[in-house]
Amino acid sequence: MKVDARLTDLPIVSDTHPALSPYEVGAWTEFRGLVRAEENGRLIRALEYQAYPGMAERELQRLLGALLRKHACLAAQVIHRIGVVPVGEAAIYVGVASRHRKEGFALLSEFMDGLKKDVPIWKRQALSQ
Amino acid sequence: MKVDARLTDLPIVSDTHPALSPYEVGAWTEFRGLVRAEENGRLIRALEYQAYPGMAERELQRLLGALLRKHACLAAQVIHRIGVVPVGEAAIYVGVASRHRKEGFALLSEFMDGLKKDVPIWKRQALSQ
Amino acid sequence: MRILFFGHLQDITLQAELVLMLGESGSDELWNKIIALHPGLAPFRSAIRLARNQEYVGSDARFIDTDEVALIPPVSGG
Amino acid sequence: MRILFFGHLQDITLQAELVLMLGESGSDELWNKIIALHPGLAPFRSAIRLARNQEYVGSDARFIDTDEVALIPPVSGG
Repeated sequence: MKVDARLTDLPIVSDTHPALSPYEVGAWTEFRGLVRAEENGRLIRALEYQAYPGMAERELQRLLGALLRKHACLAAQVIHRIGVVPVGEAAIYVGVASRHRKEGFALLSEFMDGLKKDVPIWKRQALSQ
Repeated sequence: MKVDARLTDLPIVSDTHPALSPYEVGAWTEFRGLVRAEENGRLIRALEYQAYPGMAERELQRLLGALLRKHACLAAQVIHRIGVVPVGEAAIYVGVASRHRKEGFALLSEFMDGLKKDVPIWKRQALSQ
Repeated sequence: MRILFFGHLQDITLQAELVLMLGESGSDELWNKIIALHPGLAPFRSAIRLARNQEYVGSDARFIDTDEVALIPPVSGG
Repeated sequence: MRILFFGHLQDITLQAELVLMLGESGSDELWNKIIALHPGLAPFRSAIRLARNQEYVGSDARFIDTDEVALIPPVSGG
């Protein structure tokens, strides 16, 4: 079981493939949350994210680790971008390796719900076009 | 709305990003089904897939198009590999662009269920190690 | 009409396709003819769907000699 | 103790952190002190969770002067 959780202030570059034995991984599910040009009805050029450093990574790690065990997945990676994220770029990346697709989909969905409840990261402001 | 469905007998190379306006896409969800080294309890080095060409693409297109409309997603791509697929490589790739994550996750999950019911593609044989 | 076999059905028929001249016929007549030629298919009939010209059809379908008919056993893609 | 403000709370406090010497105290005492300094936080109190040394704590938590205490407004990552 392998969990990787981190913040970055650069464009997100994910591992391209689970660094795991191919004996077990049958499903590789990835999600990117991208910044949309419209935020609350106005056009923006970027969103600025803020995190509570240390605690944010710890909560990401805790949440991902708990869901990995709950859904018996094999590995997961989450990268959240902090600072100014231009429209069209990813604010978050999540990748899950699992034996079968169902547990990977379940983990991903629950992870995103948990992220939006407990991980101390905020959309700080929208930068207008 | 954009749907791309195809078969390939080469390693799958997906579009790296939805070729869409960043004004709308807030979620980019991808799934790869990988060939596992264990198939029905024995070790294999590859799976061989067979398709009914023409009908397989048409069913993929129909299924993906119907789910895109149902879940109001923006674009989707599916690529299924045919022929010998070595262990660790992807037999299928699905990518979905949507405004929000929930409709993308729903589409992906229903698409895979539908694929395994209606799309004329078969695991033809497992090649032993 | 061209009759196409896929998946494990090819292990039974030892052929990927077959050409029949039946005139217009219903699915029972078609099935009877196919099973007469390949009796090993009989146990799988209930699990096999028919496609006519690359579209699934129901048991009420009619077939003509210019049709391409495929026997579709349970699929296993992905 | 160090008190950290995040998200829109920084727009109210106009500071990211504050150092208080309170001695051991409960969360009500802590809140009273913080709101005395930044009355604009009062309307948000019920929506704010407290973290002590980077762990969420409940309303029964006790704090000492070496703690790092964060006021966590509703998060909005992802």
